[in-house]
Amino acid sequence: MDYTNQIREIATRLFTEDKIDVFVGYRMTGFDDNQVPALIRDPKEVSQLVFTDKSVFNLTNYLKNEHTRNKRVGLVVKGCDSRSLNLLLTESQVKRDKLYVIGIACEGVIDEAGNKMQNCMECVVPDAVVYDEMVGTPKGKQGYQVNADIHELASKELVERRAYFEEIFENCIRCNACRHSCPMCYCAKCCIDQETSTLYNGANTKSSAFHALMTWSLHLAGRCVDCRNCEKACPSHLPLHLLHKWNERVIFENFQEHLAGVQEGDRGAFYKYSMQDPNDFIM
Amino acid sequence: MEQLLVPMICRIDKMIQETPDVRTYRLKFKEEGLMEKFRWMPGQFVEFSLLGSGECTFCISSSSTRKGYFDCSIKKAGLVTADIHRLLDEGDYVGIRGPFGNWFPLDEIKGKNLLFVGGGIGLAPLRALIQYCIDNRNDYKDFTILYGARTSADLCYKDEIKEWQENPLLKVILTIDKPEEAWPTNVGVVPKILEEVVKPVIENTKVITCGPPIMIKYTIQSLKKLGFADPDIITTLEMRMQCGLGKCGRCNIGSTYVCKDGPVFTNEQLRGLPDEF
Amino acid sequence: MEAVANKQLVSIEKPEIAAPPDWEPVIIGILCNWCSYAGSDLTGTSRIQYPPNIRIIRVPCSSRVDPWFLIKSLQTTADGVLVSGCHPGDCHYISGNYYARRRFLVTKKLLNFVGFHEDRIQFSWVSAAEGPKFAQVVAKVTGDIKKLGPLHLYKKENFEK
Amino acid sequence: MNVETFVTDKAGLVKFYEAIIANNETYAPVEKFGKFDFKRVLTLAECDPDSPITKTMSAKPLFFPRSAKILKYSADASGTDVKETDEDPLTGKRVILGMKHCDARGLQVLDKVYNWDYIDSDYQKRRQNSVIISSRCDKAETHCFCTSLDYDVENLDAMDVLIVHGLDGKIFIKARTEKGETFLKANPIDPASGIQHSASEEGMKKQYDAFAASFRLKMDYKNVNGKLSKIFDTPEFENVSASCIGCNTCAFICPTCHCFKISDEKIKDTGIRYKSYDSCNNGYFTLMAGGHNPRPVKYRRWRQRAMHKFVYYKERFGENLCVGCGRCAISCPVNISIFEVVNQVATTV
Repeated sequence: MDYTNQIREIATRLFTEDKIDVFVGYRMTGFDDNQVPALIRDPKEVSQLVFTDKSVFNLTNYLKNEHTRNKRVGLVVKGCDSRSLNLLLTESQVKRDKLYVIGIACEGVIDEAGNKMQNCMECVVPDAVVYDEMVGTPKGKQGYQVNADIHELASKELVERRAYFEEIFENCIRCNACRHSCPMCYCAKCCIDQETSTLYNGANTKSSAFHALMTWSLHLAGRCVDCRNCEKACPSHLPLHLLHKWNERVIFENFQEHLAGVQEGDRGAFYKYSMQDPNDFIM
Repeated sequence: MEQLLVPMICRIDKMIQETPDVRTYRLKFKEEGLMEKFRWMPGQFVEFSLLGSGECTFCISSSSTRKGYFDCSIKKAGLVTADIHRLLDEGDYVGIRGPFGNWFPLDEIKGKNLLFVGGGIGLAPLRALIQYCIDNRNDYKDFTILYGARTSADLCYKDEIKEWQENPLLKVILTIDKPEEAWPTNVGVVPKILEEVVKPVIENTKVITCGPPIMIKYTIQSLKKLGFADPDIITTLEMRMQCGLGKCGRCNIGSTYVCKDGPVFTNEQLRGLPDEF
Repeated sequence: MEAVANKQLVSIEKPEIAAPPDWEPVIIGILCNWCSYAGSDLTGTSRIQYPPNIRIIRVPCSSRVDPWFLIKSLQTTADGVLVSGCHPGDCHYISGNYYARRRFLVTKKLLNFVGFHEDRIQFSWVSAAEGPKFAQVVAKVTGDIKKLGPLHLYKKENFEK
Repeated sequence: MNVETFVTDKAGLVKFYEAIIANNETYAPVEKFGKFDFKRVLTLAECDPDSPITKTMSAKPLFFPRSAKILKYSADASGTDVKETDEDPLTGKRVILGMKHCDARGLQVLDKVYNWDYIDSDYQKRRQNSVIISSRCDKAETHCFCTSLDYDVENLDAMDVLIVHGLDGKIFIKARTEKGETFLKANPIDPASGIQHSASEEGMKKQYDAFAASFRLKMDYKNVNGKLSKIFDTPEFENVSASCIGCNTCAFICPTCHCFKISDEKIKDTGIRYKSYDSCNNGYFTLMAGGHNPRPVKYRRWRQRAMHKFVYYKERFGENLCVGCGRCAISCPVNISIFEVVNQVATTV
């Protein structure tokens, strides 16, 4: 997958037609084959832009950034990124008319070791769902499948699962990088983030990590688009996707196959309800 | 270091509601004999902790020449100060660490004319120095206090200001930002009154100013316009702090630690710092 | 496709430390103002006995219950939590409990997934007229939690037993 | 200091490590979720003293814990009672295996800030009671640039015992400080394990040369330091920080970042006060209660971090705060490298 030329062309065109102020894309780091998100304001720098299967980071995160606020933005989105963009639009966090979205028909991105990322192998929406312009050949929607890790963990005993998660919470260093890198976390005052909140447990203990990660994942339930920004940001390499994928699974099975941000105008699972929702777990 | 961060317990002896959102807490150490050992200079600050809510930095607003107690004036502004206002009353206990920081250059201002320029809660650090200077009145020459607030209700230490006004050795000028009925004197922001009403003598005068950042900025501009030299303008900085020990890194401005090298700076020193305060 | 999430998770919780003989569980009951709280009132006025282990918190509506409340309860004093609201369709705010129902399911499943027995968190619909039902519900929850023993998982340090 | 150098082979080193772990309270990198963190170990099998730097957390938390209890308090009608926590910082001796030389240097740098004015006695105690055994890296990783900075990597004395994996398979063990010397004497090297005295240190020198040659990143430190101190107001900082998402990962894993916050956890009338890590990249780091924030925008916070590392600390304490381990660049979710940024700012402005 290499759309570098197309993206450069589009960006140049947008700048010459004066449609955008900032273009958010990827560029090479300059020292290895990884990529850095680039916020390009100068048309001369367009030649830095690239797009390959190393373009991992979800760029919709930058829409909460002060560099893009109240500006006309050109944005590159993959399938999963476009789902988060979709949700940000329904939640009125960005204005559609300020955005020029370049949708990618994504074939999956690779991790540092060069393997295809797990979320790409299980991807439901490889093609961007919100776009002004599409790059690549769309593949269409894929079937939803159970995350392999979830499948394995769910078949384990409660005690084993507990031991596994205790290890996760034990190894959390409470840097809150997961929350900061999440495109769906845009609250100015976050309830797990430091100091701004009275609910906050700042210490790095197992208990407070449990509190923070659980609250965070429940606030993202029905909104997480599985872009794995959080996992990329986690310095302890914690498998944070387990919490989100489990919630996604519960929601998919119980709430009319809801998947966050797949349809335009569709809200998160907790912002709507149905008469068919399960009731048998309630006395 | 953890021991250095453990506060000593103080009892609130008296609580004075200065304005709707400013209270002065008069504190005494719970432990016998600590009060006598606790020594501070005007301009220094303490870490005031309401256990369970957190710790905040406040300057000591009374002078060490008034023995047996010390005051902290607290304005309701953030989470902890809101809790302080909500929860603390006379007889309650709080934690105190300190005193930290440097103090006003007492030796340098000896034998000079003094001009205090305060705004709002910014009078609190000045009050410590004013009390100190009143108690050593003979060391100083002319003595002018210019104090402004948004409204007459926002003027702190009203009783004390009355005392100052009655004192023939002091000149007190008050001002409020917007006109009000039954307000006898000046109306206008502090820098304006400074230029138009106070008209200070520049020779042999030291100016000590404190207030909201924006007021300090314009006051310093006016002072410069009046002809004051940078070393003669002394101010105290407000900066977020957590430890007061020069470790936590919050109060860094360039390579300066406000909690150790400050909070009292002359304008000359401030000009050498990066513009991050 | 296999319904992984809805499959009953294997949940045998072994008590980590045997409960002391005189141990009584602490259960936080979060009740909606309009139905369940009135229902619990009726239980009292009708002089129906129910276990005293429940500590009641009144909230305006069951949809006021943020999942965070449950997490915080389990982290501090509680050995179990009961949330109760109006029956579906009876919500004072028209649809609050429908929203709440979704959240409850996900919270319960997630807490179960990370290692809490599913009986630690329970939900019920109790209307203002169902005094006896409230007593039954509390009795059942208390019984369930007594069987499970005290909760130690992720307790805050001040609350470690 | 004329210190003996020992030489051995792989098997000898394993025996050496095993003896240390058996006789001392030992901390070493233990793998969890693909990342090594320093933990108490009881056998050599559960840890990896030669873990790759790219996957190893720094050993800073052993000296400056991620969360330390300051006090416990309880309040009742008779007043408030504050207790210092019963937690003892560290009384026994301990050995730290597998610390990277840049981490060790990091501690040397941190000593300055912890020992000026108010002395952090807990940190001191932890420092004094720890013996650091560190092996020199074999080759530089993508983001490493320790040789470009203001310290001498070859003759670094931040670790107590240095282990060098020579090019020809020989492994050198050498005490670097007096503490290390006494440690080696107290743990006599077993002749049966094949550890001998070595007359020449040429192998060590050769290894260092090969190591130093493997660096891809090279910085003209004097130039960068001098330039940065003059260009506080350059708009270039705004450009280079644009892709930063402010996630703070860099500060939490940095071996020299030492900012902390104090927070209370209260339940009813009792509570605990903790001191835990914080980062200057947080928007509210300098936010004051009245709403005034000296560093309200990202590039200012970013500049503070870069300048503190490369200029301010040097001005104040005479050492460069960055030790060149490259961990921030490795962990950064958007692949920003502090080396690249600082270099770019210093060369383009």
